[in-house]
Amino acid sequence: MVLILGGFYCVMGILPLFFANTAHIMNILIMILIWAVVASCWDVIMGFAGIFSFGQVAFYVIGAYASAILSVSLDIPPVFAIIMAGVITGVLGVIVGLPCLKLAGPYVALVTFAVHMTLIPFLKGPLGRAIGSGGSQGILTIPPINLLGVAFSSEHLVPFFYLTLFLTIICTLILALIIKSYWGTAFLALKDSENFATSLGISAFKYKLMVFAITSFITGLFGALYAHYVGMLSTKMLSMDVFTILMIMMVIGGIGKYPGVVVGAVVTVTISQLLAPLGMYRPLIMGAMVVILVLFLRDGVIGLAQKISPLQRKFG
Amino acid sequence: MLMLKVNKLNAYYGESHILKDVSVTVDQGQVVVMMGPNGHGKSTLLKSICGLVEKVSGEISYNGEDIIGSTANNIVNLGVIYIAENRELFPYMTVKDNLKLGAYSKNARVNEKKNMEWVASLFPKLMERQKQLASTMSGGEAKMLAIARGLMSDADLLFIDEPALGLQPSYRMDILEIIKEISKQGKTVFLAEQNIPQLTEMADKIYIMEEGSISFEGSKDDALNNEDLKEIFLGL
Amino acid sequence: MVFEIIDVIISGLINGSVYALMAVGLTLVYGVTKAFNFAYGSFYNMGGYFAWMLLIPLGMIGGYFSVFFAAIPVLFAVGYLLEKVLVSPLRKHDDWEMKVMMLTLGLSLFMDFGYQAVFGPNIKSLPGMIEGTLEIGQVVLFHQDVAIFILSVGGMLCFGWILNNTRTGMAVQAVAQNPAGAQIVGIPKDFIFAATFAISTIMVGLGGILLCQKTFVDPMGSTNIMIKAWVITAFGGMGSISGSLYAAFILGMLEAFVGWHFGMIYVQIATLALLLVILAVRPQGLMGRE
Amino acid sequence: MKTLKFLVASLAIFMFVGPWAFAAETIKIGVPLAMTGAYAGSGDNYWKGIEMATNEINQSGGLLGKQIEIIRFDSQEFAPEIVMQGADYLCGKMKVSSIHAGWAGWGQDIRAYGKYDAPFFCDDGAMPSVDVYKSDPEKYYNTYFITDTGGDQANSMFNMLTALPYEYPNKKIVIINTDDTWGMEVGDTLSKRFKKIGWKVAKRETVPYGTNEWGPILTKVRRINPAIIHIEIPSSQEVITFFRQFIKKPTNSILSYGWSITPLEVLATMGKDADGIVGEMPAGMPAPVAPNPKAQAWVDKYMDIYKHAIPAGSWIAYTGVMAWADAVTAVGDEYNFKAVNKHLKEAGYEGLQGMIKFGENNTWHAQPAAPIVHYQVQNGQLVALYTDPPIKPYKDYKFQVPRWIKK
Repeated sequence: MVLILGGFYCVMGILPLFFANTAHIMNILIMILIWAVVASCWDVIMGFAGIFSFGQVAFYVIGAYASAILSVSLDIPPVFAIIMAGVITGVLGVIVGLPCLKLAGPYVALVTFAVHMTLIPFLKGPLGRAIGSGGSQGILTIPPINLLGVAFSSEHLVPFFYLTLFLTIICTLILALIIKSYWGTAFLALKDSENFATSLGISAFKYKLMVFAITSFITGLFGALYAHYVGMLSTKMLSMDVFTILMIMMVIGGIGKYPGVVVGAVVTVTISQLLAPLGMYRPLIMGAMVVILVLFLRDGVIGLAQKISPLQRKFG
Repeated sequence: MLMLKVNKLNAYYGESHILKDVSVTVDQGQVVVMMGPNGHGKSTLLKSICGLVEKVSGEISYNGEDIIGSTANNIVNLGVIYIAENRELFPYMTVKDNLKLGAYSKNARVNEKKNMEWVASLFPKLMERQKQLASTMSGGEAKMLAIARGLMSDADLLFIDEPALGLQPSYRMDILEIIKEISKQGKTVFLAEQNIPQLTEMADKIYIMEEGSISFEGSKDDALNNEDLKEIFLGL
Repeated sequence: MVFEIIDVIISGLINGSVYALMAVGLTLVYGVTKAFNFAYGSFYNMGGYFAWMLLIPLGMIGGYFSVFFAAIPVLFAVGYLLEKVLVSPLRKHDDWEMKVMMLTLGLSLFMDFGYQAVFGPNIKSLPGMIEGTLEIGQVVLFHQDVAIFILSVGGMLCFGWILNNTRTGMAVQAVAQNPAGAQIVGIPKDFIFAATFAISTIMVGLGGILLCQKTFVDPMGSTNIMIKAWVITAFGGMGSISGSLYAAFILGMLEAFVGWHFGMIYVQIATLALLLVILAVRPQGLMGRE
Repeated sequence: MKTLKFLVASLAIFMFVGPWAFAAETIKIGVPLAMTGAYAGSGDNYWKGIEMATNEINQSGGLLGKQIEIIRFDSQEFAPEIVMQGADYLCGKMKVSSIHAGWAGWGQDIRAYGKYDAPFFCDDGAMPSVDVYKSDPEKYYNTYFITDTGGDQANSMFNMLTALPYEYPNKKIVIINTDDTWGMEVGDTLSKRFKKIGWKVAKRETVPYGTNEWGPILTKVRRINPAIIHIEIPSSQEVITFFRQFIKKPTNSILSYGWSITPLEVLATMGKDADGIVGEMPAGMPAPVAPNPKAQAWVDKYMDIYKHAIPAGSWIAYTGVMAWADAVTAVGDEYNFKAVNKHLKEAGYEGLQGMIKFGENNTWHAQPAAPIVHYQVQNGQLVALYTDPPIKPYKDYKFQVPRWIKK
């Protein structure tokens, strides 16, 4: 696992040297970094904690809007706004978690996705406008991050890329720690048999709540980062398309096969980019991909790798 | 006359190999009792014969017909029924409906009325609670219902898995009586059970399964005379 | 004022019957197979496009009668095959529910944009099966709405009757309540799974044919249908037919009154807020079982 | 046909992935439009205009002797990062010499394409876009709005509604608009203008897309019985269902549909039933007879190719391409962006309806050569009643009092 991640981020770190001037590629690279983390969080929730959450995109958007509103309406410097956004999302994560972690599989999906759906009318509607969501028009003037006189935004891609890379690595380490630590094993135990795990004295509820809080925090953080990157936000981010793309990353990477999902992010973002000129055929192909992959690539690329070479096993 | 012949049966759950070259024969009208410690594959054998286990290999022939790998419902239609140790009732249906569904297979439908009366005579207690939901019954009653539902299938060969598991003694006696009654009807009964020593009294044949293979086969007298098996029959 | 209230109640009832029609198939298939079908809305559109294709370009004779006649076997076949080919292979593995959700999500994406690729992005309108209005004093009703109301409520009631009073219906319930038990008594479990999936496909497909006359065939519409159906199913209790019938009408009324008193913009929020509350206090929904 | 399309599409991938070895001497233009999602319909209308223009240019020997090559990008539903990817892909990677976009977003597009210098033609028709432009005209100097904003269009609607040769029974108006930028902008402006002349905005309802059960609203409307009902929902489904449920038990109201009359399905579906509804089209082509033979010839050609009446956007998108081509010809180098932009701003372009000039905020404001056209549906087709500005009757087409209004 360490090898894969380390290698991945080293490669990512070098790439800008070649593509620094092609905004298009840089943009893709940055999105890969961001999605990789968001998807990883989802993988930790679904794959390890075994929480059937469909709220990942929602938390991502909450983070983005929180930071945008804080920095636009309250003129809070983006750096702090982003951190606050992360905290807000984390707290919301706990609030959502409290009721649904007591529920069984599909019901958790229900509640969390209900949150996702509620966000759209909320942000578009008068309530959203009241807190400064800009209604269905969204927020179009989100200030760029400004640290020690260096501006990080879509105008200054290289610095932003390295900022993102830095944060990505930190968060990845946190996630990796969760997975490798006693928690990780606890989660797996929970996933296999809750009763068994509970009998071992692992409080399902406590751990699930913790993982919910942490992943929502990170997700919110990156949502916020994204907001200041593009400088614009709209409820379109809650569209099914984004949701599916995130899901494809997991399917390709393999659920609970961290860091497969990181690979998944790279593949998915790239493919989605390559297919962009195809217009309506892009989602068509993406959809077909999901179906085929779920059927035939059950454990994602990592699972495949494990099958091929026993050496890979220890990374799984 | 030979009714069921199981030869070199192997069964697996995923990776783990549960039954190893198990061979069993049952004659028409016999009462066969299979003993052995729990978790050593008794239930798996019964399930495999009834087509309820995915990965099986070997031969199973019923009345000369090869039934290995054929689906559960076909096997039920042939007149072989499995009565699960953990009952597997339909919780949100009434006793009556559970029994009705017991007679789902084709030939069972024909004799549904007749069997219903027979079951009623065997289980008067159940008939008092026809309208009650299965999920609201006590363990003992539920077990009775499970057996009753099995009888509704009009099967000639009944596999009864741990009929007395977790029942208080009073019920055990009832079950003993009922099994006697069933076999009086000319039905063949194959029990996986060791909590009712008295059963061995009526057994025509006894098997003992340990670690997925048959460690003993013989009449009850052989079993009683067999020194190694004494501890199993300490109950006597 | 009193007529106003009556009007609102009527549109509440219309909403309700429409939602009932949308949701019944989903709640059935979930209740029995425990597979959550995300492509549900796309089957709704399949019905709509099927009818459109037969009626407009092909100019099928016999109008809607022959459309329904042709649709039922086609929808059944599609549903049956999909279950056999896509869903049942997943059942063998752990956390298959999650896998099914993902797969059907992909499938819906594929189908929706498939429609766009074939029929173009613009909406298609279906001719009304029955035109004309019905006037009772102040109140004016579309025959169409009355028909939808009768069909959805009547359809659901007799469907419920079938489930509770026929051998096959009971077999379906048996599989829903205890697949292993059903298998033991000789009910062909896998067939029931596939058949249920197919039946729910028929239901939603026919629902599509009916409702698209009112609100058109919209290639992008399937997500909304899915979400509506999901909300109702969850609200009523997953797998409970009667539950979703109640839920459909409660939500229909809620929408009508909120829209009338507070404004349309609050309708969605009200609905979803209600859903969240229900799920928080009673996760299994109105009539659902733990 | 579809398979063919797909082949072409997959070819596109290879061109995208593969090196540019075989790039022939062509002039590349970028066309980011909604090809999927809720706005795909309007995207298609713009596309037809742009496609027609490029074909004409290519058939007549191309631009500066080179053929024009269109590179499409699906801007889906204008999610900010998608729009930005489009800009980076078209301008950054494909190095196109101009962007013809139609409706491209509500501000995010201006920021995305403002990073580059290639002329960017868009039809956002919304104030937020203009505000982004205003925030830094130097940076966004390559942005061109090919129609007025919703506010300006609403003012024109107001002029038309008050100019109608019709005695309003009362001074009450009901305004129903969508919850998006466009709807709000039009709704706000209209209610402001009507209030100013002493009308009562008896009901102002903001509805989400997908509203198809109008019972609750109509109940209130029927009690109010207003003189005007204005609907501003740029989506056919909702406006059709509204009309069907309205006509069930109509009130003595003029139905003003604003831009909502323009989606193709509205008339295609309702046909003669829609007779009497009034609506507008920014930078429209007056119908059924075009103002001059040249324009008429164009209309005939369009209908011959696409087999339907001119929808909103087609003509002005066509004109946008032509105006750019004109500028390029004048400058002689499609990549000399400074000069091309200068020419576009200053020279103006002789369009089908006359000389069009970019005005304040790089906008083709409504002007005689690109007027806002106000139509009424008469026997199932759009008939131009007025052109604006200046608001004046078009030819001798007459307003007809809708059949549902009882004397």
